Amino acid sequence: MSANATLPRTDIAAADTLPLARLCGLTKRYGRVLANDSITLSIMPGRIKALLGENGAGKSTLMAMLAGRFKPDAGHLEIAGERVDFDSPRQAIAMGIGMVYQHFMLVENMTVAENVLLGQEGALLLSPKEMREAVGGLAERFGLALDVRARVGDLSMGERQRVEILKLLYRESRVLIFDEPTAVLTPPEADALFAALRSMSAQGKAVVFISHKMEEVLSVADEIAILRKGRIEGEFTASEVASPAELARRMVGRDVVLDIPREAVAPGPLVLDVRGLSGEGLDDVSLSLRQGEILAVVGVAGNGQQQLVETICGLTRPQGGQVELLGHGWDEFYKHYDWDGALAWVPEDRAGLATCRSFDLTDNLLLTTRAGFSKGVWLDRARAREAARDIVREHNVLPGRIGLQAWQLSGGNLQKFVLGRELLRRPRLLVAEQPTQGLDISATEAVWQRLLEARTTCGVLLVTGDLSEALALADRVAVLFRGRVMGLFPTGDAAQVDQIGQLMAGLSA
Amino acid sequence: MSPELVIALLAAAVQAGTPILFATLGEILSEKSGVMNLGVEGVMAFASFAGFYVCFATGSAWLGFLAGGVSGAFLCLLHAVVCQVFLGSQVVSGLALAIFGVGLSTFLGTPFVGTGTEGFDKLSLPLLADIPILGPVFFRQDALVYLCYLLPLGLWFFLNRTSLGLRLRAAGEMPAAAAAAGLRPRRLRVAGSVAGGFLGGLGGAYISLAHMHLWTTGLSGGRGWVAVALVVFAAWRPGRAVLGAFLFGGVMAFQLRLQATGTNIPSSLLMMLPYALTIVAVVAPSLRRRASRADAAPAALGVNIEPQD
Amino acid sequence: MRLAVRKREEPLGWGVLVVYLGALATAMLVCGLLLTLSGKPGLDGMLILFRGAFGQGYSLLDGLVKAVPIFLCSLGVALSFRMQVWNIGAEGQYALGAVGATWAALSLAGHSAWVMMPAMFVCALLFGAAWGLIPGVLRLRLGTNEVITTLMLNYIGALLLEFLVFGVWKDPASFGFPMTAEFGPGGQIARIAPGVLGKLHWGVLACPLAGLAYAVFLSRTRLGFELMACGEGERVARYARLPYGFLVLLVMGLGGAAAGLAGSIEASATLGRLQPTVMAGYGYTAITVAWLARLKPWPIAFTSYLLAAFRVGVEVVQLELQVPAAFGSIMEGAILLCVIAGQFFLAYRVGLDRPATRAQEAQA
Amino acid sequence: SDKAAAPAADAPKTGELKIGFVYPSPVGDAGYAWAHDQARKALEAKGGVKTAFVESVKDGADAERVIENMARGGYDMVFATSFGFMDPMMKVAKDFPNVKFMHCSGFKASANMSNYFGRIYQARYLTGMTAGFMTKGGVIGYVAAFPIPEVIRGINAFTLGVRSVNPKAQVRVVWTKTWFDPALEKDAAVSLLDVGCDVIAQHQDSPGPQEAAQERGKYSIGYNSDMSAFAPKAHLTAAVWNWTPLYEAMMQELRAGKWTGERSLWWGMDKGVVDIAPFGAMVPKDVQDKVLAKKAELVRGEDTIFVGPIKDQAGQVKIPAGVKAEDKELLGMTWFVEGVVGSVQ
Ligand SMILES: Nc1ncnc2c1ncn2[C@@H]1O[C@H](COP(=O)(O)OP(=O)(O)OP(=O)(O)O)[C@@H](O)[C@H]1O
Ligand SMILES: Nc1ncnc2c1ncn2[C@@H]1O[C@H](COP(=O)(O)OP(=O)(O)OP(=O)(O)O)[C@@H](O)[C@H]1O
Ligand SMILES: [Mg+2]
Ligand SMILES: [Mg+2]
Repeated sequence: MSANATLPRTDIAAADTLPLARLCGLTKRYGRVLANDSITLSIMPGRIKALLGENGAGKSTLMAMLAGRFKPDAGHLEIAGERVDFDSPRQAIAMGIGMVYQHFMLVENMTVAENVLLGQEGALLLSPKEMREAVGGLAERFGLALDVRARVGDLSMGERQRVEILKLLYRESRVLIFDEPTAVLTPPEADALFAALRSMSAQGKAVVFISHKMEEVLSVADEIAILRKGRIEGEFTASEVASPAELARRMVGRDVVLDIPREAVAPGPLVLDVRGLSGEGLDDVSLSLRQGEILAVVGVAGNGQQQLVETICGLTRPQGGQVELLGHGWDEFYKHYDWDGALAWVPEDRAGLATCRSFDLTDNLLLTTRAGFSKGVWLDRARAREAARDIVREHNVLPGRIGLQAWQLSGGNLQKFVLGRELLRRPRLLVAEQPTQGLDISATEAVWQRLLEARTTCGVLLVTGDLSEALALADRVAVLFRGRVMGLFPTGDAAQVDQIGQLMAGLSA
Repeated sequence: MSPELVIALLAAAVQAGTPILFATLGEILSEKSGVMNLGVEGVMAFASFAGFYVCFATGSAWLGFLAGGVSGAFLCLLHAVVCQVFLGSQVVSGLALAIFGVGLSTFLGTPFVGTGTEGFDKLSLPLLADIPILGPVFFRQDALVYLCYLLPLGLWFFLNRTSLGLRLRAAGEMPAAAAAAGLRPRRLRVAGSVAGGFLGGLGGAYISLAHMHLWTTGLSGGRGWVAVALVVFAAWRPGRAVLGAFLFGGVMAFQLRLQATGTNIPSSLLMMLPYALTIVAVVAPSLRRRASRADAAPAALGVNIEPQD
Repeated sequence: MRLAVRKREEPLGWGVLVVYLGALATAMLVCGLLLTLSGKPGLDGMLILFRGAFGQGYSLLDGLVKAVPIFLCSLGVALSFRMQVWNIGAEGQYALGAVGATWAALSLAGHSAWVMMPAMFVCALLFGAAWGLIPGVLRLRLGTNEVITTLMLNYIGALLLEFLVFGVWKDPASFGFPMTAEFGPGGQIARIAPGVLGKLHWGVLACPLAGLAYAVFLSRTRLGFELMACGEGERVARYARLPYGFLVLLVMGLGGAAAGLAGSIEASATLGRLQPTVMAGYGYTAITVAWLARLKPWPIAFTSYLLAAFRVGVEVVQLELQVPAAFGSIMEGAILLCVIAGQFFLAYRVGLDRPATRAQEAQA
Repeated sequence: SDKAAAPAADAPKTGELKIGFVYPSPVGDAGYAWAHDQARKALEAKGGVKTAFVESVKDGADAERVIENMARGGYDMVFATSFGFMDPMMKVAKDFPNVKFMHCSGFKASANMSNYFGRIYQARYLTGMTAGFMTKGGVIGYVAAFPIPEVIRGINAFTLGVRSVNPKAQVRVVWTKTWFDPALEKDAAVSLLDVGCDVIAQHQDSPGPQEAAQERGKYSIGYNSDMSAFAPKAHLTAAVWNWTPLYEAMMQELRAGKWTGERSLWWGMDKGVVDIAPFGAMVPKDVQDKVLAKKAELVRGEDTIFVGPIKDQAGQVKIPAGVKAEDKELLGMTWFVEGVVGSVQ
């Protein structure tokens, strides 16, 4: 798509209604990076606007300025036609702007009620009972099921998001901003969120949401704005777009293959055999995986996926039942654990678990492969640097310098690096958890491609909450609910596949 | 030991525990807001001088007590500026504060060594003082001890039942969340640290105005360090701080009385008692169960707030 | 336009020196003012301080001797801080090291240095390590907070030393004073060249050795790498199959051993016997040094020396200007506070933020 | 001594003398270092002497460095006032033969180093007599710092004094393991009062114990200096130091070129180095008279305090009847006399 094919419209506000909020020429730079370049955008009441763009396009930055978290270098904001300058989120909140950040801004060690009321307590003295009643009543009114006494740290991601939404509702925000709200949600949770978004916009609130998922953008949004490299690339109504593929093309500027051809690979030997695994929140889980195969474990987060992965990956010893890895019993396998040619694990938390924030890429490479780069007690960093350079080149990890520290990489690039590192270990069993969460579409495409390629030499256990990902990649799907396998079937079985949503909710077919 | 001696022992424990309790509660407040302050010793030392001096100069014990608090708050403001504005390491800044405060109190206080003041005298509470056992132990103390009985309750109430307390805890648990909720975590932390310093300062002033009635150098005598340790022991709960402070004071008083009644145990070994017991007290609960999550340190304790942009 | 604070992407290079000197100058200014206020010549005071600390050959050597225990203890705690294990028990481990060395020296009294020295060092290392391992084990097994256990063990260690010195180990010839018998020539670390190098003793060699071992261990060995990775948290350690528990014990043990070594050198080289005054608070100073130096070996060496030299210099200020000893504490506190605040400028860039758009950029 | 005979006296000194003092604790503490510093100030006031001091010096390397710095700095004489400074001073003395060294409370000496101390136990004996007269219950408390001979000797002399007038009385000892922690010392005194003591004596540098006694309406005996200001109602008397005579004598020797090393100067009440403070108003005249009578003996140089028979805590005779304990024995005293209750460690 060339720039003059569709004229980029920077503002599609209807002329007759006053926007709730207007961003006028907002500019923000981080050192040498121009994150936002004089962006102008109108946010209309009663409409849902989707903000689309690749990783690093500047979406989060833009919204953070609207929410008062950052100050723009140039440009200003208008709320209800009046020019405003926010010094802190406090003013933005007072002006009716609320934001749910990608990484939830919740105090895990406090209750739901406390989190919702934080900063909005009203009186000097707090009455826990009144707090619970206020928040509980609000939750009920908007149909957000929540235990207001619960500690936020004990809640699932979906529930936490409901807490965030409650915060906005409690503050009576008129502009609601969501940064990648569905990245951590399972399909049923996402559907519930969309219902909530629609009902809020029906009440005349303006909703802005950022997403990397084309389908959901098309199904929810009224209007779509695309950001690329800090500038508005185009803005249009959802009805103007025919298909997710077209939307992806408009966003990336080239064709993106959403349907990756998946050719069957001849099944090899059994690499994983779980029989009757119980305990630690699991209940008689049995599944097996062969080389050449991708098995997707789907389910709402918190239904035993973590326990399953931790058992398979050797963190917790199986209590009941058996786990066989590459033909060895669990104890034997982990007694003779080898970094190479055995098992590799791409965990969900790439920034906090799979990598060390302040390590450079070489050291992050060594994190799981150090056994392969040591001579006796010594570490061979020179060779590790070479290997890291290879990964960066092969997997197109940007910005391509291995001296960078992990925190300086975007999520997508970090994920590509982690995947490259784990594949360097030539695993015969690869466990990948939510491998494309929060990744933009081209990064997702790259990761998917890698996982499919990996099949030829190993079996892949894909743990994901994203059904489309499971269906696009997996040969078979296992649905997990409350630690039990509700169904295990090939993705070709259309009848069963239709039931997945129900299975995930615990309704047996 | 005779019953009278036990009662005397408990009464001594209450008095010895009081300054430690003030300081421990102050440190809890500070740490709840996310600011670790290892400089309590310096705060107490400096405040013990300031408290004495103002009492000496004005003749008002209460003014002196207040001045102790204010001077503690002032030192902690220094700490807060170094850590919250200049993002210095809280550990080093705290240690520096300890050195600085003790030095300053000695430096300024040397000319006044040996000067006495009025201070606070014992004040038996009518009726309460006559209750058997409890009366002599708890209600024949000075006014500040009674204040100290109320303080843990007050602190608990403040942290859990007031909006400012809630905000303060948020700043200690997750400053980013507090900021997103429109609060100013940096200011909250400065406030928490300064308020904590105020309480620590009260503890210091207690020593020069109520425990002793005179000024000499070295009054704090290591009690600030004990307070820092007791915060962990107390699992950041005001109620358990009471237990810790009085227990520590009690063991100290106990070993002195054991010596006074005549014993052959070398004093070095007796002196180990309070410290060994503190370890036992920390270890014992974990023998039974893993510490609950509510007992954990504030999540962002000691972690400075990075500038946003 | 307004003040903007931004994290530095690249290290500051030579600017580091400017920042540290600036911080030092600020602290000196404050102290000079304080001196002036108390009626002493402020500027002279600062000059005397520097002359006392660095002015003569022997003051340099004195600082060096004093830096030895600080440096060793500091390396020990820095190692555990690297993996977020808060060992603040160097003081107690130092005491136990001195006790261990003394035990060996008293048991082997009269043997040659070839027998005594190795035995003393081994005992010091073992005793110190054991004292460090107690909190390590408690933390691993029972999840006990090591801050409180190490702090309490400091007191207990010092009292244990006192117990021995006031009791069973008291030298009958000491007229009842709390001190052991002299270790004898075999148990005393000799001075290198008394005429030329003053009080500098062979124990100073432990510093480059330990420092080198520390640096090489962390930057070149696999275990050292694993240790630093553990510093990112227990979760990462589990994911990467790092030997977390072993490393906790290792750092506590090694840290204790380093502090123990310091204790034995101090007892053997500067006192020649054990007495309670061997406890001089080096274990606490070490924590400050480790943090100021951001846990890096060269800066630790430099900072230990600076702090030691500074204390030597303050004595001269005391002698010449008759300021109270407390003035030294005030200065030390002020310097620390200024340097910590100054470190801010190492990590962040402060400048005036000028809005710039692409349009302006194009013009440029 | 195996060394050559004491060196010949130097030539007389003219001009201003430069004298250095090394203290183990801050001078501000109204205690031990303070007492030395009073004498230093007296020297300075008399003129012809320029003094300087370094306080809070630790034993070992620190002390050696400080003393050495003074020697290098052209000081004529250095006084080191803590036992722990003995070995460091010996080392420095060897390297600086032209400087005179005086060490307090130790036993080593060399050609240019002598040691000195004061017989404070004489004063303690007198205060013990006072306490023995004044106690009603016969139980006296003693707050003590460290179990070292100096302190033990003081407790023993005190107890002997108590028992010389009140043979059934006992002295209970509590160790604080600190020279200076006012609050802890006060707590220790309170613990003694709790077990029935009605007079509190102390070998501590702070007036904490005095306060405790006054608060409880009991009596107290001070140390180092007249502590009556801290507890006017309780303070019976105190064992006090007065170093001025000794230091002035040294200055004279120095000026006259008569100072020599290899000496042990252990001065007592006869030379005015130790004394007792004026009695409080509550001490009856006859008690005062009896104590002063004993003091007169001591001032005359008749010291019979440690003359046997003296038994230890277990009742065994340690000093046989009629025998006077030698100074060496007193310097290394590690046992309690009969009548003391408490551990000697
Ligand atoms: N705190 C920061 N410091 C420096 N650069 C930053 C910072 N935050 C963002 N950037 C840079 O600003 C640009 C825009 O980042 P932003 O987070 O707004 O992107 P995004 O569109 O939200 O990306 P994603 O889809 O990954 O969430 C990126 O190039 C990024 O590198
Ligand atoms: N303090 C910072 N300094 C420099 N760059 C930063 C900083 N913080 C974030 N960035 C950059 O901002 C970009 C996006 O940051 P952000 O935290 O939004 O990532 P993310 O949203 O988690 O990524 P993803 O959405 O891909 O998971 C990254 O490219 C990162 O390099
Ligand atoms: Mg983003
Ligand atoms: Mg993102």
